[in-house]
Amino acid sequence: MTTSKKSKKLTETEHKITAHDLAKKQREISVSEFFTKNRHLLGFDNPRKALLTTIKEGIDNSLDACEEAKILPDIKVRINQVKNTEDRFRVTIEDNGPGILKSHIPKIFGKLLYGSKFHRLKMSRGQQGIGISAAGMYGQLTTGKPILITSRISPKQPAHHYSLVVDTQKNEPRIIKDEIVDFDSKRGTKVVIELEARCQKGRQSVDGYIEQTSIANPHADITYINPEDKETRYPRASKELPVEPKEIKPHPYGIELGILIKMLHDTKSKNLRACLTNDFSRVSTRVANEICEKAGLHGKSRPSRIAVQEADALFKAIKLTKIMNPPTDCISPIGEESIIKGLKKQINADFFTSNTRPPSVYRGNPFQIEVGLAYGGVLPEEGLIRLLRFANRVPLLYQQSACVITESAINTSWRNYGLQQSSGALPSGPVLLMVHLASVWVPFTSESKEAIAHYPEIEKEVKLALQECGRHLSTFIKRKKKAADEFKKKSYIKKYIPHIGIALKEILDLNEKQELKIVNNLTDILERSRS
Amino acid sequence: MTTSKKSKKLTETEHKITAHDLAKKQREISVSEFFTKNRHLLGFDNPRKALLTTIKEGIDNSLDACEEAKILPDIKVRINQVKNTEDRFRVTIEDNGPGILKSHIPKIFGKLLYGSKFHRLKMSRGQQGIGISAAGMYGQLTTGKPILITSRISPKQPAHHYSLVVDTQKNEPRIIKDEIVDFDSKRGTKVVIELEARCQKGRQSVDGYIEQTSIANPHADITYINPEDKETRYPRASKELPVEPKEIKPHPYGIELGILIKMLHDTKSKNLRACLTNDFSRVSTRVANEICEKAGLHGKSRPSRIAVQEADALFKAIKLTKIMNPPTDCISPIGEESIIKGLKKQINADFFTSNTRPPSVYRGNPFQIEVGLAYGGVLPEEGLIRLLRFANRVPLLYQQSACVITESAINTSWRNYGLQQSSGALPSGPVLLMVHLASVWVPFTSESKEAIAHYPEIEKEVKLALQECGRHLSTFIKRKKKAADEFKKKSYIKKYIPHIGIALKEILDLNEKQELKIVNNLTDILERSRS
Amino acid sequence: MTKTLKKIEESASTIHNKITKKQKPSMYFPIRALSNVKYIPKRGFLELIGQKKARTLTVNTVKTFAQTLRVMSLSKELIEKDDIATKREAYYVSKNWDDARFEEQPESDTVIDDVEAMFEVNREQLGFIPEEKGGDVAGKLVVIDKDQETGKQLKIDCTKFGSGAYSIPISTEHLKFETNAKFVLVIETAGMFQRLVKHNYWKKANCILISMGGVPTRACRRFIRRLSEGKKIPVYVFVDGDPYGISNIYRTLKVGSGNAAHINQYFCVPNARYLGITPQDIIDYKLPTHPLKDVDIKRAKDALKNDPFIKQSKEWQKAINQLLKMGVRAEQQALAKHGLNYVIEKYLPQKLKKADSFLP
Amino acid sequence: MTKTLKKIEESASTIHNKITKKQKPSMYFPIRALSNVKYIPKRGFLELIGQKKARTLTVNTVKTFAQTLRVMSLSKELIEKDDIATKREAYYVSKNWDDARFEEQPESDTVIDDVEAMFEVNREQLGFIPEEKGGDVAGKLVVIDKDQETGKQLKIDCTKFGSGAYSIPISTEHLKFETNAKFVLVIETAGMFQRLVKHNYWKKANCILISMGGVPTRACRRFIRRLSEGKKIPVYVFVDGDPYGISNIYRTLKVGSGNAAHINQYFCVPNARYLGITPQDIIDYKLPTHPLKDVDIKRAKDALKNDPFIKQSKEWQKAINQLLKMGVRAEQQALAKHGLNYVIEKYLPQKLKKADSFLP
Repeated sequence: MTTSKKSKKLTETEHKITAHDLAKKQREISVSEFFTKNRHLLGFDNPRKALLTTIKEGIDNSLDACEEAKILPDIKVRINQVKNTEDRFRVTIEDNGPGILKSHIPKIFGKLLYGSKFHRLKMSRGQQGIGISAAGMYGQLTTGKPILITSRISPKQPAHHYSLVVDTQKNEPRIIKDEIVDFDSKRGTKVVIELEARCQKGRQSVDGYIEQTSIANPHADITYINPEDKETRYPRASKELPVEPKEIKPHPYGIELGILIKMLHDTKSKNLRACLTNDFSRVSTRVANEICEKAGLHGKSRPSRIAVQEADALFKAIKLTKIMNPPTDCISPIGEESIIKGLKKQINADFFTSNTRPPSVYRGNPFQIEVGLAYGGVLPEEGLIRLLRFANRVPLLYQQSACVITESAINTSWRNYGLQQSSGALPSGPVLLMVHLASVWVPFTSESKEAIAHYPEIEKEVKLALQECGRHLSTFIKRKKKAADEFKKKSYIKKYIPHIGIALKEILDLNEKQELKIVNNLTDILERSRS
Repeated sequence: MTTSKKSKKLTETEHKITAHDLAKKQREISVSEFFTKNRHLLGFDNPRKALLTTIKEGIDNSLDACEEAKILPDIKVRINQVKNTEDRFRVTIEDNGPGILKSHIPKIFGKLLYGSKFHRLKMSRGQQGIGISAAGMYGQLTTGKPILITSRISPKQPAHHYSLVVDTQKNEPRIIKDEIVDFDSKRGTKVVIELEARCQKGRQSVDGYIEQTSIANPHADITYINPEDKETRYPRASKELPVEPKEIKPHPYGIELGILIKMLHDTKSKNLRACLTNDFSRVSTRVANEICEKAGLHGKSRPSRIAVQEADALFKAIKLTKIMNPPTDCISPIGEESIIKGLKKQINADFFTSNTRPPSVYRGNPFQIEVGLAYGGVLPEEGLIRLLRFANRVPLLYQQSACVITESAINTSWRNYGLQQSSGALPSGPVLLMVHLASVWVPFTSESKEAIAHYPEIEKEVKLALQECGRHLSTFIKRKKKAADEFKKKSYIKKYIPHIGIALKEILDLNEKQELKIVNNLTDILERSRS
Repeated sequence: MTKTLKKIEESASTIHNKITKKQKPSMYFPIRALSNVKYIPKRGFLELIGQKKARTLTVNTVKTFAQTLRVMSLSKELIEKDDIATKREAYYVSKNWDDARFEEQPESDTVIDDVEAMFEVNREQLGFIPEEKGGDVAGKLVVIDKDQETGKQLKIDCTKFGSGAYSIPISTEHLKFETNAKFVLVIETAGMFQRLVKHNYWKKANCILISMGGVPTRACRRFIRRLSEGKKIPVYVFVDGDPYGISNIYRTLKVGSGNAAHINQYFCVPNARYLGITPQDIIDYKLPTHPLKDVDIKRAKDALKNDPFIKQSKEWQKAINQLLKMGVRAEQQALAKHGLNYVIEKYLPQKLKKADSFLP
Repeated sequence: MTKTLKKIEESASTIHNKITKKQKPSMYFPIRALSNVKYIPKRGFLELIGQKKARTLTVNTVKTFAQTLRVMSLSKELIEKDDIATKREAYYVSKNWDDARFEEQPESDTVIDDVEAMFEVNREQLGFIPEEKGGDVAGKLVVIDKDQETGKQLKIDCTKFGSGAYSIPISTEHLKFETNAKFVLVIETAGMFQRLVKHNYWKKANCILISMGGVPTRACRRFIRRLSEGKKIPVYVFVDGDPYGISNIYRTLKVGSGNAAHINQYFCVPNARYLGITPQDIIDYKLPTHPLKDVDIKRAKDALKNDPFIKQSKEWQKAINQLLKMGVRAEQQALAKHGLNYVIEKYLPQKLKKADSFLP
């Protein structure tokens, strides 16, 4: 070992930094700090996407709240450009929902990982309690401006207004303003966020997003006022509210060993059998006994006393026991009729069809697939079809190619249904396809919720629904082709029969009367056989 | 409005669910719960990847700790298959590092978002304080088994052993065992995690990962014992420890408005000018005055009294002021010499070259690009080149196509350097390319740290480094070709000159002496002019 | 010619009768596909087996039906006026047929092929001639033609063309021949033909030289067939030693082509024998070679497997297998390696001494 | 021929002298590219301008240098023996040259082209003949050839071939002509030629009919050139009315081709005039047309912009622009729409009355 360089070459005895030194630097990190640094994980990669994500989170919250309160949603979205800036916008989202209790407003909008939906197995748009507070945090980060919330829970009560920022170090709201204000509506919530953004046109734009939201939510009435002050109305197409999805307990098949241990530890049931029947879906006393037996455990054991080894046996026993699929009333599909209404409202096509699959299950989570299809009309003949993807009625705009819906659509043989398709690609033709996945737990590939992960069970259901719609489409195309053929045939007969007369006359030296008879006879023969 | 259906059609007065009902369901969500549900975000998408991520987090921690303590790392990685199972493995990672203080062990391994590196602007492998605890949590979730840690901070002290699980609801460690044990080494840490996993061969395998780690860390000695009990040693190629990167303060250009406001609020400095010079990199008193002047603020203002509007002016003023780039001693590159040592150790090639770019800056974050290139030898002639990507000396195995490094390599014109390349693809040929990004803050596209995001500044630096190596390669290839040409020319002269003799003899009826003279003269002429 | 005319009229008459009885008329065509072809050495050409397929008048067939009848009518006119029309001209004539006109020439070509197959005549007999000419003749042959106007007999002496040659007309049905040549030598390339003409090889060998210029045209094949059959004179074929020369050029000349089996009886030359280049020649004469390309290998294997003519000939099976094993091919001009006129002075005389052993 | 021989020997001698003086020898070639070509109407063909490029003997050129000299030596041998070799044969001859042999024929073709250009002779004068033949003749022409062996004169009367024709040999340098025909009618397609022959059109119109069968071969072009020049007889060209017929077939026949400018002086027919189909004919005769394809449009625009011959002719510029404006093309056989023999009975007689107005 040379030491000529006055350098970093060290012998083992030279080092001075010890575990004590290192330990001094250890600190807790708040989740807000984490997501501030990693905001691309939440869909705030760039100003364009940030705008869209903010609007998406706002609309999701409004729709969820209205539906839970059984109110037909009226939602107003407005984007204003901040004066004298190029890249700052003020986004306002206002609904006629149930409003939010004053005391809850700060945490809902000013704290990450706070919400009503995370701990429930129930279908909803938002799931994590991150979305809207993250949008507010992004606004605060890029413009320094607080998030403004005004909410009124009843015509009899005043409206409350809050101005909030997130204290990222603590992940807690800091209240800037808290006052009673006038509010135009009898009930509802209005959120204003100012943020650095870029507003652009096209399918991955705010217009596109709202249009697609309106297709998947025909019961909602949405008004959008863009930065140029142009108002677009997406009227309600159906007065039927979605069936309220029920909250369910976890299904044993979807539980991992670690979760099982935790549930045994936390349960309020006094014995194992009761824990199994009370805390899980579809576990009857008979099933619980069978599980216990297979695991070699006593049904009356105290759950919190089950050792890891025993939990493992229990876990294996569950896999070996036949248990009914979870109940599926926790899912609320759009429904075949409403899908068509939603599509018709926005697209002027020749043919519409839809298919809602029966609910199915992946990893113990119930889900349901729906497909809507529009064909012809204003849709362009050339190019690939347009594919709209939805998860719990929320449009997915990005990462199309990473999504199981896209892959399923590509792996369906559309040629069987009268569309052209190159291998490894979506089919081409005048088709708009919408695919909706409804589930208590949508397996996104990332928290920015842009693509659905590849579970074979989901792929299978999507394909079955696509195939069903494909068959309807194929029938329609065939019928259309047949009508065109009929017409062609009729004109064919008129066109070509005279030439048979001419040719036979020329070859056989016939007279004109004979020629006429040939033409008449042939017309008779073919007209008769035409069908 | 019809009411014939006994259905979900509702008038506005019918709803019963109020804001009060909704408010009851609001709850706080712990970060552990969040990541349990969203573990794909951390690289635990499937059993195969989970194994790799666990090993990666363990090795990263060991290397970081050794380097901070200025110890040449000796790391031992072992994978055992758990008896009577197909998909359970026990991963053991052991190092000769400084060890961890007993009191800190539980939080470091049993709490997410706890660590020493998050709040510092300093180059390191781990950054978020999530990795190893997430691995433990994944093990716990899939096998129910706790994470085992044994650590000793000095030969004079005993080794401590902990057995821990994460209480996900609280995001706090729960201690199962806490005891003093015998430990073979004088100093170091050993971590054991049992998890559901799949072990496979190939480039995205554990072997591949460790090999690449060894290339980028020639100062480390790594031993790997695979599930079949086969030991592979990756010996140390260099006894030089990486220069210790310095911790730096944030650079004003990289600060967002929200962060600026927060820093003004939290600063310990008494006035604005002091805050600017003390809390930021590269802000001298002169620069601070210039910023204050441009912002129309007084340098002596109390920082915490700066209103939002004024902070905005300050923010704009910073952008308008010329400020030196941040210091770059916070980055520790591998170095051109060590890169070649690392490559030579693992690959038997004909030619090696490397290039370490000077540090550069994106969004106020210093970074540095390094490229190593091996050519010929055992590398296959056919097919695309092999590209190894590293961030802070950590190999990136997945999502190659989403990474700025890959895009930069594709956008480099390799034909100029003697390789074949189809448009939109990596070049082909017997080349192994390694690209290393070192930075205080690596902008990954997701928390699973598989691809680096597209910043133009980074792409530019990668391309410059690739081009430099490309030029070296091109010189080598040309030299090789020239030698081959020389040889060819010499044999050319021997081959073809006699035919000039024959032809002239035939055409001009020469005799053999004349023919011989032609051949001799020509040989002379050409030999002379050959160079 | 009246035979063809009669066929057209009979066919039209049958159709007319059906229509008068208010029944759907039909036409019948042999199925034209390699699977419907056999080779009987005694008969000497690839010929059709199996049944015909009917085209009954329906809405879907009415257009083609009408066009077929109009083409039959055009053919009748051509025969009656002793005129000719190329397929391209026939296509243009149809432009006067209003809705029954052909939009593209492949459509009219198909209908002409149909009519040809339906009547089992070659299209020249229907008055339709091919677009392309091909085939030059020099040597010991007098072709007897007639002046179109005066009808006077014309004797064309193919020894009198110097370095030039007699060019075979598109239609050869009316030609007659006088010759006392010992054999006909049919040559693949124009260059080799020119060499043999330039050196008056026909005089030395007492033969007739015919240049095919690649795959022989219908006119060329018909000319050789009528000459060899009429004058009972053997035909020796001199082509490149490769799968193309063997299974495309020679096979087509000798037994006709697979997808035109309905007319092979007119366009085959059962007398033809294969002089060279044989795979054995490549070895015996140490010829420079090129490696067989993938397409060559595919062609050879195809011939071994699917060609009814090759399949029934053990000698050809052996020869082609030998070629495949050697993995190379040689052109007739490769003989130039031994001197430009080696072909005249050595190769041909040596080969002709053993004419009995020529490949069949 | 001795002229060419002398050139070869002089060139070899110059090289030998240089070598003797221990200097690097060089050869000089004209640059063969469209940019080095001009058209002077008075001279009548595309010809070379600008300087030559030297090939000096260096290590890099030694292989080609040696091969060029060996090809010159082969040419000398051919001329001395009054023999010929196709380019393919020459390639095979080189197989005896050990290391100097050509691996692929394109290499030897290039060297033959080089020698041709170096001496500014056509390759037929060097003893090398093209692979392909082409060109049939019928009508009022007697071709005078000689018997290769006896040297006796042979008179070939092209009125005596009935439906057949005289096939132009590959090399025509030695032919002589007797004729009192009023003009030569050069025809693009074999089908049209056969129609005119079948109906003895040459007798009615007192002319010589020549079929090119597409783009004319060198032999065919040289034959027409020598005939028209020797007998001072006008040449009328009858091709399809499309950019290919105009700028490939007709242009090549009349003024030669752009990339072989060094030999155009031998292979052009400055006397040629364009009879039809003209764009105006399409209108006047209501011909059925096809739309111009992209490749047609590109070809036409190219000709307008880059072709030295078209560029200097206002009439052609106008005609091609008219065609482009009409957006359609018509084939010579499109005349069949008005009846198969309309071309003989109406079109040709009408056009020939206004021969002065033919496009240049």
